[in-house]
Amino acid sequence: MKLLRDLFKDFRFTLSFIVLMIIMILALLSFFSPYDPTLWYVVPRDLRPSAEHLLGTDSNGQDIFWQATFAVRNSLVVSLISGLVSRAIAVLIGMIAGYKGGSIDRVLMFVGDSLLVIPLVLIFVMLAMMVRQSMTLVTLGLMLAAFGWAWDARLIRSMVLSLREREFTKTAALSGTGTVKLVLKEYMPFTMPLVFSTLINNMSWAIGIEMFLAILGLVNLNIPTLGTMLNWALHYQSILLGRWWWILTPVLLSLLVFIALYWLSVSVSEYLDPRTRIQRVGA
Amino acid sequence: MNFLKRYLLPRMISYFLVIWLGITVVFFIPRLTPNDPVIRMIDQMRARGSTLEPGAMDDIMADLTRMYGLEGSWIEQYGDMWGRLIRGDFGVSFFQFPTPVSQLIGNALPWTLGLLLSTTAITWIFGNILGGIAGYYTRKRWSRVLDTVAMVIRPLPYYIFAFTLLLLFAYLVRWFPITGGASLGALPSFTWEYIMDVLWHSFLPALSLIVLGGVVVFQTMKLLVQNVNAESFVQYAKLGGVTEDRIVGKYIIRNAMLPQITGLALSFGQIFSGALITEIVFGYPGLGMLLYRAILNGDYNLIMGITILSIVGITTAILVVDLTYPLLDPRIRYV
Amino acid sequence: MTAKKATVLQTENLQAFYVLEMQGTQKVVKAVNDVNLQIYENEIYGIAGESGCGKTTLLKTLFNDIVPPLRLMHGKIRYCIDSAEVDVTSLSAEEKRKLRMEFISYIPQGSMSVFNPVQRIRGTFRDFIGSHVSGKNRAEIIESTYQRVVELGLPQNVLDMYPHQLSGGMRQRVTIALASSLNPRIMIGDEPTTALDVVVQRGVIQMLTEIQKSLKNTIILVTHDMGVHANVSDRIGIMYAGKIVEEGTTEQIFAEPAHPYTRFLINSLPKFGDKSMRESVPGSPPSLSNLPQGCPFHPRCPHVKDICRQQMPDFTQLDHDHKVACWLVGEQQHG
Amino acid sequence: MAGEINRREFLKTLSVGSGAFLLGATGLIPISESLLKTDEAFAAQVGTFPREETLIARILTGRVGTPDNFNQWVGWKWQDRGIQNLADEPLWSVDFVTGEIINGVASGDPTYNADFTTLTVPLREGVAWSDGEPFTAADVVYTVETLMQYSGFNAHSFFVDNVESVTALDDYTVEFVLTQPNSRFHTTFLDRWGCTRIFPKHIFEQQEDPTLFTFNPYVGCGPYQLHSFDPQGSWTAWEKRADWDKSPTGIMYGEPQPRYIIFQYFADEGAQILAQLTHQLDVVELSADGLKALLAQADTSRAYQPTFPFVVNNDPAITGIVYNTSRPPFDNVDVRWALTLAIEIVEYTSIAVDSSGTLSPVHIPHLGPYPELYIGPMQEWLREFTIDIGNGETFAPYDPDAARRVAEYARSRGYAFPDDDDFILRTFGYGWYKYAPDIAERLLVNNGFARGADNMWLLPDGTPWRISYMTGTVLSNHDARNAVAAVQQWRKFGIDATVFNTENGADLGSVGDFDVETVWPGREPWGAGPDLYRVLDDWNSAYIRPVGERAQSSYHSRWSTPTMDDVIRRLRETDPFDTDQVVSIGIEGLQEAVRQMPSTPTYGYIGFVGWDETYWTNWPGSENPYCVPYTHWPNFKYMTPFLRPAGEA
Repeated sequence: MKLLRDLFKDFRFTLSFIVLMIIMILALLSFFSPYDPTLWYVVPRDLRPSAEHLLGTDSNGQDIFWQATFAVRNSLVVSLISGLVSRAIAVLIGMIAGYKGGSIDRVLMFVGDSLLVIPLVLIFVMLAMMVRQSMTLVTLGLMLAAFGWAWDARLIRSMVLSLREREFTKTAALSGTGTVKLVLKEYMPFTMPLVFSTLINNMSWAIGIEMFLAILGLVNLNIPTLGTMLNWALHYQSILLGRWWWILTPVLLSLLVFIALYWLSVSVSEYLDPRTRIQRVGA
Repeated sequence: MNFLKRYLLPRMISYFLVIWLGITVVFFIPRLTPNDPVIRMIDQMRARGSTLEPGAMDDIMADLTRMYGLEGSWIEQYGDMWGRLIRGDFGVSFFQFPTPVSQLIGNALPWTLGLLLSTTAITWIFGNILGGIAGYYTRKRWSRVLDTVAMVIRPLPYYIFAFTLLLLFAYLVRWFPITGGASLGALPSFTWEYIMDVLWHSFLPALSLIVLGGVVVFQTMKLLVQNVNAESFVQYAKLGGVTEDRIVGKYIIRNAMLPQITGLALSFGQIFSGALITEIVFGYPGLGMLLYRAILNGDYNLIMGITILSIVGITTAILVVDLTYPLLDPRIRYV
Repeated sequence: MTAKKATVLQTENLQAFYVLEMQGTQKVVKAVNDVNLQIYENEIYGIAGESGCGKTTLLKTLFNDIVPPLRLMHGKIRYCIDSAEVDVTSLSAEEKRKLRMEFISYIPQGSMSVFNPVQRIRGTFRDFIGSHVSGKNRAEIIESTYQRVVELGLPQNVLDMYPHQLSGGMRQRVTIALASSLNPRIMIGDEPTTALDVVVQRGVIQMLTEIQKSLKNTIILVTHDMGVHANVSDRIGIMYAGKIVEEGTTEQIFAEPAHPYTRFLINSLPKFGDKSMRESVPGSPPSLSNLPQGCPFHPRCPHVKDICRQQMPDFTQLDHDHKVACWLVGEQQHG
Repeated sequence: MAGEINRREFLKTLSVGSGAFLLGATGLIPISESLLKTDEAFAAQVGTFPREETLIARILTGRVGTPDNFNQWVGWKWQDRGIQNLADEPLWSVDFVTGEIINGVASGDPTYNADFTTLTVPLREGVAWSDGEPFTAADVVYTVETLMQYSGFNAHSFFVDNVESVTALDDYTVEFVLTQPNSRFHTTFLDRWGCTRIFPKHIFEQQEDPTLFTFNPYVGCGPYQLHSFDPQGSWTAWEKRADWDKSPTGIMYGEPQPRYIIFQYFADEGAQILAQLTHQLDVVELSADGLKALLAQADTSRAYQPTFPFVVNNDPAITGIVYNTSRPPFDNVDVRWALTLAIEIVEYTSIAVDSSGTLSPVHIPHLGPYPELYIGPMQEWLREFTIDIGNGETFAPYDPDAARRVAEYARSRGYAFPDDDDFILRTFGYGWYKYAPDIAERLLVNNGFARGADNMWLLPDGTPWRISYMTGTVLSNHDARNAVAAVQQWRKFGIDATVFNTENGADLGSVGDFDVETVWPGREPWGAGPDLYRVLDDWNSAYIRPVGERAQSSYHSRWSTPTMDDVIRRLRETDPFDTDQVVSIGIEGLQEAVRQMPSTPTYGYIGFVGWDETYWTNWPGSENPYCVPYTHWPNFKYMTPFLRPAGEA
């Protein structure tokens, strides 16, 4: 509780927390949507925002507000799957590589490097072709996770490398603490800020890549996400037709999600990193 | 020499291994997708009305398979490919048959390099300078405003940002052209007019990349400088009355730049896969669209040609960083 | 006892608070609260107290390094420069900078990151000294400093080493050598021995006292380690919750500690032949942003009385040079 | 502290930074109207071309991948960059607006002998290649012989399979002797967006390997010659020939008007619209909403039709839904009919193309001569046609009022258009099938289907019925539009249908790995000629391959019947120029396709063409359809003599 109270002293945390809560509520609202998001022409088309349709309606005859609740939910699901799974891989690989060193380290970093060198467009287009109809939110999230860990595993590895040099590792190792226990107990707390801030970066990255793939038409366009909403709005020339309520909804929502995630990461990692924390509290 | 044997040699071996693995993956992955280059060509010709009567289709497919060098097992094709690659021959493009892949890449590469080298450099320089200043004078009002602006711009979807630029500066205010890398009728030449024309056309694409890329560099650099500024050696230097120019130049910038140099090297390495959405929105020539079309058309040789550039580019960038980093940062040893 | 010494640094009712703006509400951390110090030439003045009592902030203030969010709320800091009293808080930034190293220098903890990690030690010397002397002098002074480094028992090649290659003790010695290089009248040491093991500690203390003897200047030494104070300091000020609660010569403080807090501090020292557990101060220091009313020590004080909870006691002069702020003492004195 | 920002600052920057930025872009467009008039001078000079003498159109097929290679006989060479539409003259082409054949370098129809084993082709006199050499029968003979000699040519196998010998009877007559009877052999030379074209003997005979020849600069018989091209393939410029009167276009229609014609590449529809709004692009082809946006913003642009539905709705291709009849349950004709009857066509075309499509109940589009030759005469049969719905009951699925219902719905949406029968039949078609979910239900129940607990359909084996509708990734294309419309209709009917967007449609379709897709339910019939041989022949059982192997036919439905085979055989034995006979057999073929519904035809392909009238006028709009309205069609060259510079008017 004290932790939360301290965090809430930071304006950015408070604001991003509030924004994220609103986003969460939006996402949860989707469960109460009066409309099936995959059905078209359930409301009159191209209506401006009104009391009846808070954010207006689109050219597919869908209510933009309710559509947006699904979009936000699905985008968060994709980014969370991508973020959490890739963090798990990154932490595991980074720690093993950093702690074990030697040839295990070389092999793991070699695999990671190899993933980094192939152009992402190629990978994702090809994977989209391979998974075909099974392109669900989960597969998309896993796909993104499979390619989102390499760089962060490197970061965690170098952190573990420097931790390994520190006194307590030697002490712990001499006193016979097991490897797993040592890694979990001694290293985990130090890498948490890094894991947390890369988690949020990875989530933003996942939302961004999803949008990129959606604009190219490579994800399942039936499932509303921030990316597919944007793609439909673009394909219906809503900018040039002046249907600002349609195009701005996914844009502003993603803007909010990104900013909230970014501030959350800055503020929490500052809090978790004692050095900057002292600086912030000033004691 | 110990350095050579203990560090450089394994490092070079892993360098070539990564390249080998990358190329192998790029060889097999397209073949694992349903993408069939022969069907792609037939579909293109059929959809576009060439003479392909159904009765002759078996023969045509056989002809195309032979011309594309797709006879035989994957292993045989894989061997053939290495045979060609070692001779420096990327083969011919399927979809742009019989144009050699090297020629297609050669055509597009100058545009991609011209646009992306300059924008990457400008992005990096301006992002770092502004981020550095904003990170040092973090209390100043303008620094906070700049930070907020960066935070708002950063998450804008690139497509929206680019198209809005086009709308604003090529339509509402007609300062820049709407599409293309050069004016209609302008042929490449080393004349002042042509160069100005190309620069004029590249302005909006470059701007879109610089602004959206710049805010990332800006934010990173700002954070780095803030962190370095809080380091005890900087505080100590201040307490030692070291002049500000020395503190900024030798203490803060030098230390904050280290990770940024890695970033720069990696961005240079990534240039070779092009900037797809930029090329789509601004109709700008380059490798991105070439690669994307190649992927969609199952143009194996062309995919391979472009990705080899990309793989070698990034791997070399990582290698250069690994080799030079210890020179820049004495704490890092060659391990 | 002794003849009146010349004052080199003096503070008057010094109050320096951290003022933090948080969402419209103000948070005030009273780190230095009404401190009166008079520090003489050619002495070692020790400041003792637990961590979080405002020692470091007091050092900063004495060093005239008051930057936001730290604010000088009240009081004055005077240096006696060439027998003239100067109110240093009103000096310009450049004047302040010039005073550092030349008149008053700072000895940080020789931690891992106290030196610029990408620079050899020689470079640090050149930056620090070069920021204060220019022209022909500079080379000579730098050269003579290098000489002193060797005289002080550091290996010759230390100058060509990088910070991470130095041991903790070596780093600490380098900071001391650096601090003394321009023969300042005051040297301020911020826990210079804390991170070192006992053997190295002794060497560093020896080095400090030797320098002080040869330069005949003043050292203000902050450490929570009463053992170090016992060995080094001429006079000691005990600090608690932003205030000096007792001050006296080393003999006075150790022989007849008057404040219960001082007694705790002294009792926490290991004694020869005493195997019993060291006694530490019960409880924890109060938050400087939320001080209890009355004497700030009262929640931890075993002899607490009603008045302690209501009013902060004034100083009581116990002896020449020895004063204390405690109701217990006041009572005894005043009946 | 560090990096902290107070709330007001944040909100201010947020609103200025993003809100104004984007809102400004979308909301301020109308303001541009005033700006638009201020800088005419800007567009007056484009590169080195005088704008008022230049026509600029968009390359339909994208950035030219082989900018310096014009050898269109090998591989794919972006022939719509001006090769087929300006520089080349085929033997024949077809005007799909009228269905008439236009003679190019031929001077009349070919003549077959009685058993279709030889044909003679008369050639036009007075035609010269763009380098001045005369065009003669030797060029035709040389072209065919060369194509047969090198296997690298696309048409190599076809000619080897079909041609015994080719000889020049004189300078202007060519005789083909065929290896087997083939009454449609000449159609390989009939240009309907592609055909076998003739190359100049005097140039190609100098090449060691003509398949590797780049043929730069292009030499053809068309009225334009290559001026210059962008090495990046983003534009190709053509210049009117000085001796344009030696091209068939000039001989037939007079002098082409634009001095320069440039084909330019645009990757993004938005940029394309902006280019026309700034008068930098005379011809655009957009999506439905793109055209709406263009017409809303520009007062100098016009569409094909002056009123709703604005679009070019007379394209020779029909769009619709293709079932994979090799995969259950789509092998069952009842299922295919049930899916068809589950569609409410009014909603369907509204979803797909905002009601602007022209319906067709049969597998050819409603355009040119077809209403008169086929769809009109078939009305009676369609009305009487019934399907068996079990228990000895039948159902007549045809709805002759469907088009009228679509028209009424469009009017209710606020669109204004003439209210006469003629216009409505021409614009919305004659009729389509009834919306009969009850009948569809019966058909399915008869075949063992049932509704599950959630009212969703189950397959006869009791598992949920899922349909994956395969289509492309560009949402504005007609394949995707048909897909979303059908899926919406079927979902409403209780089938768990989803759209599967993929770039692999052609590959998966070819090997039969899909449920339902949209390419074309029927093939484009040689540009709307009376002869449906090309439409029907792709249903030939000889072309069907097992699932997993690449299909021979361009149809992915893998469907045929003995009746259809018989129709195809009889059509093959009929003289293609005997219109009455060809049509009566063709009708039999269309009837068989309707009975079996291997694919459901919906509406004809729609082109969303926008023409800018700032520099050029007299475009072939619906009020004056003197020519095929597309600049990417080979017939574009026949449009050029009729265009008028705007300054003249």
